[in-house]
Amino acid sequence: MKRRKNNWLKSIFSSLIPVLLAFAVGSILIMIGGYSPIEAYSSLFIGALSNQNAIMNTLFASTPLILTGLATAIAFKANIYNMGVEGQLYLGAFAAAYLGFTLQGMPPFLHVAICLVGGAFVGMMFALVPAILKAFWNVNEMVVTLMLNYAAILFTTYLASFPFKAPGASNATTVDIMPSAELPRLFTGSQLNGGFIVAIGVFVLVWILMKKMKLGYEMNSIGRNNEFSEYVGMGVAKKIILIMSISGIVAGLAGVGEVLGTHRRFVAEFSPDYGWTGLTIALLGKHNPVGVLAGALLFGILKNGGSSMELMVGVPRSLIDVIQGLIILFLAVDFLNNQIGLTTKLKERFNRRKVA
Amino acid sequence: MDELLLILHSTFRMSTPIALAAIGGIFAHRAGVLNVALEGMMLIGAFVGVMASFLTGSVIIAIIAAILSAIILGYIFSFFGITMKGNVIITGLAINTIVLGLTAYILQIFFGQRGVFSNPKIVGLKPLDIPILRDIPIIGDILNHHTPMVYISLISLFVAHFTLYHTKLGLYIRTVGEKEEAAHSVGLPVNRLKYTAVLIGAVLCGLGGINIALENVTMFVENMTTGRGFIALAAIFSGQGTPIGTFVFSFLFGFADALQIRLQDIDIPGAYIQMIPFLFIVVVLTIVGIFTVRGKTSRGFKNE
Amino acid sequence: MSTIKVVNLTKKFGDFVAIDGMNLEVNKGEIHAICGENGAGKSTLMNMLFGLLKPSSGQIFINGIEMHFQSPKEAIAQGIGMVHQHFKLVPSFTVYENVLLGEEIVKGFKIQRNTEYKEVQKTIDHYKFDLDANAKVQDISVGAQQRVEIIKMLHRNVDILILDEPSAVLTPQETDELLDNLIALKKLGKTIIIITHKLDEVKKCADRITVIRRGKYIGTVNNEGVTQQEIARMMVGRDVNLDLQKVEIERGKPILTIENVNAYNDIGAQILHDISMNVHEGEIVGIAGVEGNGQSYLMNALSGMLKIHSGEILYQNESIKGLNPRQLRDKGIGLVPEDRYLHGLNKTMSIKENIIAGYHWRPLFSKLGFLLNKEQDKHASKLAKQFDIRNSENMDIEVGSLSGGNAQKVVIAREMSMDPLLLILSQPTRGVDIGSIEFIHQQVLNSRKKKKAVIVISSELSEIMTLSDRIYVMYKGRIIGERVTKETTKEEIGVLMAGITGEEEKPHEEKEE
Amino acid sequence: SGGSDSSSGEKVKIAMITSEGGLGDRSYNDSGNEGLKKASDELGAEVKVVEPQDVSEGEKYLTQLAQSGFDLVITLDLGHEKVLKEIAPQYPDTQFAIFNTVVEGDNITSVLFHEHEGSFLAGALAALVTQDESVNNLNGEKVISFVGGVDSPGINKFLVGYEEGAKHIDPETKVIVGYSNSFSDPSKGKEITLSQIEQKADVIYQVAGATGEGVIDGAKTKDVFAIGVDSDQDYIAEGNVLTSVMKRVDVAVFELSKAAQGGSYESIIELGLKENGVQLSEMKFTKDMINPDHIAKVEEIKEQIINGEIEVTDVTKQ
Ligand SMILES: Nc1ncnc2c1ncn2[C@@H]1O[C@H](COP(=O)(O)OP(=O)(O)OP(=O)(O)O)[C@@H](O)[C@H]1O
Ligand SMILES: Nc1ncnc2c1ncn2[C@@H]1O[C@H](COP(=O)(O)OP(=O)(O)OP(=O)(O)O)[C@@H](O)[C@H]1O
Ligand SMILES: [Mg+2]
Ligand SMILES: [Mg+2]
Repeated sequence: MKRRKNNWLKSIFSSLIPVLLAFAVGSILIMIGGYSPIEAYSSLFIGALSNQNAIMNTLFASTPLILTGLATAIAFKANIYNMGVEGQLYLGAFAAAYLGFTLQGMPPFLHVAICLVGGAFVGMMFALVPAILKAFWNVNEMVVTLMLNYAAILFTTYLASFPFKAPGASNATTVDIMPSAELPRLFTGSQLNGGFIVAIGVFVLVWILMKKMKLGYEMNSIGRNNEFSEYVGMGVAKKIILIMSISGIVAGLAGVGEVLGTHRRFVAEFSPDYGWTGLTIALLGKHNPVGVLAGALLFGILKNGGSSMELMVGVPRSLIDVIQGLIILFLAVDFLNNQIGLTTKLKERFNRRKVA
Repeated sequence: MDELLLILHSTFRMSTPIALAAIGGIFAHRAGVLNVALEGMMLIGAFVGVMASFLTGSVIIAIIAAILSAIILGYIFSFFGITMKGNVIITGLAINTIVLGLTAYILQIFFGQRGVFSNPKIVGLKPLDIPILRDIPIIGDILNHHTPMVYISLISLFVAHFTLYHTKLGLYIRTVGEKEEAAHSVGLPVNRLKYTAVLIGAVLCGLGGINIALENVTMFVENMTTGRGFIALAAIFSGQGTPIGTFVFSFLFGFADALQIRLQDIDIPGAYIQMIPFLFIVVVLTIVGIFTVRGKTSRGFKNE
Repeated sequence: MSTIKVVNLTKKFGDFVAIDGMNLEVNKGEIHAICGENGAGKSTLMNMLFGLLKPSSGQIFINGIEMHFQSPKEAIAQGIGMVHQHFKLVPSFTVYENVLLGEEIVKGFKIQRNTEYKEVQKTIDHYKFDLDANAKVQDISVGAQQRVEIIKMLHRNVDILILDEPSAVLTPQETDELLDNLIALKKLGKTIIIITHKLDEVKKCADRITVIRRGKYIGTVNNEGVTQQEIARMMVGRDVNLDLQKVEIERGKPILTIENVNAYNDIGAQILHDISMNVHEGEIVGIAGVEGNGQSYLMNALSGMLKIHSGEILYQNESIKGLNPRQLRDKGIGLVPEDRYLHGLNKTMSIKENIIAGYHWRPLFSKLGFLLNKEQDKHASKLAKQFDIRNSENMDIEVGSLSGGNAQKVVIAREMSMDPLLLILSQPTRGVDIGSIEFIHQQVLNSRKKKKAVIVISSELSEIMTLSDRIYVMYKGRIIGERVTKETTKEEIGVLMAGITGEEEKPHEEKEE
Repeated sequence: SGGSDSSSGEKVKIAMITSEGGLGDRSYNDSGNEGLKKASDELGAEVKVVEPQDVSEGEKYLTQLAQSGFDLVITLDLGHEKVLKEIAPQYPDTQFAIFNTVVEGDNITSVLFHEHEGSFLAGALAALVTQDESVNNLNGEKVISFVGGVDSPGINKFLVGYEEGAKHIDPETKVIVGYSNSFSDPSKGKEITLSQIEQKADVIYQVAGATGEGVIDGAKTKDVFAIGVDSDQDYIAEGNVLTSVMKRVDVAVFELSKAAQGGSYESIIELGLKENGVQLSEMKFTKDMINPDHIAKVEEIKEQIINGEIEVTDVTKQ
């Protein structure tokens, strides 16, 4: 019991240190730009966490990241490099929008459900392409998913620009989805919507899958030793297809959430690299669903707080990017363990020199 | 025929930044370090190259500065990813984000510019007219009249191949990547080798940045590398980490892109044409995969 | 003066004390054997001497000077070389590249491949090892890889040579040659430390023997005047029965029949030629052969990992050709693969997770896609006790941190726990201590008693002779002889293993692999 | 319609939200920023420019700016139309303005530009000039081209006007079209341009943000003409930018600012050739290079568009 508490403290500390270090480096840059670091950082926290609305907006900003983070984590856990979450998200989003504006006269609950299923299905189908190529012909999934992202973005932009463009719109968007397909707002004054509930639901399911289910066990095993897993009969090729499908479903749902909850129509190139951020989050969270959830919340804070930094203090967007990058960079390192390792190493070297 | 020559000429131009970054990236790849910071290294090279050229008016200084800046980035990447044992993918992605923001930020606070920095004072590199090459039919048409980095990318292919397979450094880098314990057990400086591998990549990425910002055009634009670092990464994986294979894939991508540009006038939706380079790579890899797997008699996948 | 002196050396892994106040002295120019059970800490001790691990406390003296090795590089500089239990070779490199790693011959910047090849081949020939310096390590057998490791150190002319279980994968003849080589090296003034579980080897070459148990120093004895039984008792702390008694069992109906099986590798070379054999209920069939004569391929073919080109495999009169590993397991076939850490275990997963792998889909362990954690725990604890897996109080530790013998017990426990009708074991006791060998052999004999069919593939002739009722001998991808154990001798099988049938067949000349 | 309620004496507060791409595009957003600066200088307004990370942040930015007491909140991102419609009624004391799309509401001004009209003039001029072998490296062939950032209605609005203008002069004029698929890739822009020049195009109209810088560079390399967009880009390569299709976002922003200070807001402002909201640049560097008849002809067409004799298609209206 005592030990657990210690670990808990330790993990808090080990994520606090990098954030503080990043803030320290960031303050130098902020000062160079002629702003006050204290003002900047306090506006970040005020904007992200100071009141109910701020918190709700932070959760709103986290919503797509929870899903893209989980989608990536599922694949990475099995050592499958699904870098195509971005593309899967776009196709899922478009499918949801299409179902959202074509189906009419539906009861709201059913309509939303259909859009969710449709978007998830399309995300899955798209993830199946690299999965099948990998399973049958051992084609590198990382390259294929990277390439297909571009194709997916081009394709959905085309759809929104031409065949499905909203009449009269001067940018590439479709018409609005039916009100029955919208994921409702949860609170007034914040953009937080039903998409968050979906994300939390998916989180719970993924947690159960990874921690409690047979497939989770197999994912773990395949991720650590492919050949062993094949030898004990896990049928790695089939599992790759299955795992990628699940990853695609979750990625697709990320897109659906954005369409049904945030934009309420399909907007070409709406995602500010949710897929890539999800990848970072999955790695920071060590492919662990709880870690992903924590990472997504952190990024939500950074995004929501970052806008406040701009709105309230006028810190330029580019600097906010730098600070976010710094935080990620420092978080990549397991400080507590390495820090100790580093000091002992230095001590040893020092001692050795004294002896010599 | 003429059209084909033009496409091939253009292919060299378009594949050069990718090839430079990819060939540079091979070393880290072979040392077992997944370097997703190629993108950031190219971008910093482009930025610093333009700044140095603007401030000093010297291309040589610009090239040196670009390389140095990429090396510094390489050190940061290596320090966090290798010495501090951070996750290298996160480290790389973080570095890309930082470079993107930092270049824009510096431009804004020191030069009062946003987005684009172009100025007549920026000196670029011009295409070369090479005497003998010029007169060889076909080959001359394709290979003459390129900017220096195009030739450097070709030279780097041979140098990389030689280094990787015929020198100690290359052998050690491959050892570290394939079996770190083996390197450790004979006392090879594992970390130093990884650093070196990353830094070689940084040098070539710096040159790639020069190619993008001081040869193709003479200006800096925020995020002007637009994912070429990732295409380079894809080329490395597709070429299975061999210099020749990697170059071939960089070239194929450049070719498909050059072709795509010329096909845009055909009357089918532009999006489909623009997908060509990306789908082309997938198709090529699939064909390669089908042929490789055909004779396979053992079940399952090898561990990576 | 002692060349190596270790004083009060301690190594902790977290809370676990792997080496506990160890003292050891090795004299210059002697062969010093280190004996101990699996997990006693032999490798850990040697890794500290070689600079791969840093001691938690205590001192190491080399030629009287205290050392603080930070890396193997510094140990090598002091003339210490080590041949590791787990190979440290680069698979895609050639033999000569591996041997010369770190000491390449260059002209300008260019590595002189030809010169390197010739030089290494010369060393190989000098020590009369069966190795092609030009072969890629990934293409040669495990035994050959071990030889590369030894050559690698011999080539470096080290003064102190540490060998961690060098003979585990060598053939008897190769082992004899190795031991002769070690004695010759000793005469040249080199100091040799050898870790081995084979007490006959210890008797043959060592001057002095140090025994350690559970990280503690037990004692050092002179080879002269000590018997194998005595060493074994020091190691285990009890008497060890090295000769197992086999009860007579009436053999039953055939369980597995293999008919004219042929197979090819990925690059199209034939690796199995016309293999025919069978095994019956209550019978143990041994497959003898020098490492690298197709036994591994046969094992792969039987485990569903290798595609069979032609021929038939019948299990209970039903074809199992082309079935995948899962289907085989569901039919009641237990598989203990040769490579423990590649196919047998998932090093970075826990004992608990490893011990259900391959059976985790059974209703016993999972329901509706969910794993039954409690059942899994119960099962794991039961097996840990039953199979005497040390460290069994904690089922959540990584299998990779277990010693070789205990890791092997995890595999054996897993495969036997499901009471397979047919059990196929490949090199079941490689690198396993005598106490565990005794135990594993006993388990195999118990299966036979329960009228199960067992196939044992082993390059350890004594193991084959102890366990089998019938023996097939493999040579260059073929079965070149079949004998009933009771009616043959070790010598006869040894001759067959060398490819000499003495009958109408000539030794097979063609070179494969 | 509603007026400003900033009482005299207090500074009027104006905020502007950029569209994606943000400041530094040397065209749309920068032009808006010019107008804002002018408002600050000449009207003494307190101004603020913000750059959201993505379109989903629109709601947060609009809300917070309105809450922070800005009298006028301008968004240049037409992706905000939907949220603006919902938010504006909640802050009746704030005036909102959106560009390039129409959003109805009591306190919303929609600003529309007739870019297609300006593009029509550019197309006409290009078609006239391309046949003229006497300037630069131009060939006599009737081939001109277009480089767009992405293949989308917003961009094609320019393209279609351009094509119509060219065909109006000579139906045989061929317009080669290319898309760079990125707004920040000058290398690619240049490569596309070179390829189009190889296909005999010698006047290239770019609507591709920073990618367009590469287009201009390409035209300069081969000594043919590029046409700039949004702001006056003629200076980027003197003598090689034939003209620029200027969209006076600055004028519109300044006009809105004036209204904020005391005037009254209109609900829709349409800015076309007639209003000088869209115009060709003065062609400082190229005017003397080309036949004055061409310029006269373009002038004539401009009048025809203004008085409705020529109607230019706006593809976004389809
Ligand atoms: N080329 C380099 N430039 C800068 N710093 C370096 C370079 N090479 C190594 N370092 C730093 O020095 C440290 C020690 O390097 P060294 O080469 O001795 O590592 P090593 O021998 O692999 O260490 P060990 O094997 O003990 O882990 C590295 O961890 C790194 O931080
Ligand atoms: N890296 C490690 N982390 C934790 N425990 C370890 C580690 N390495 C070894 N151990 C433990 O230390 C003990 C000694 O291991 P070691 O490998 O030295 O045994 P050994 O005597 O060489 O056994 P074997 O004969 O099986 O090779 C074992 O209990 C093992 O589980
Ligand atoms: Mg050992
Ligand atoms: Mg012309």
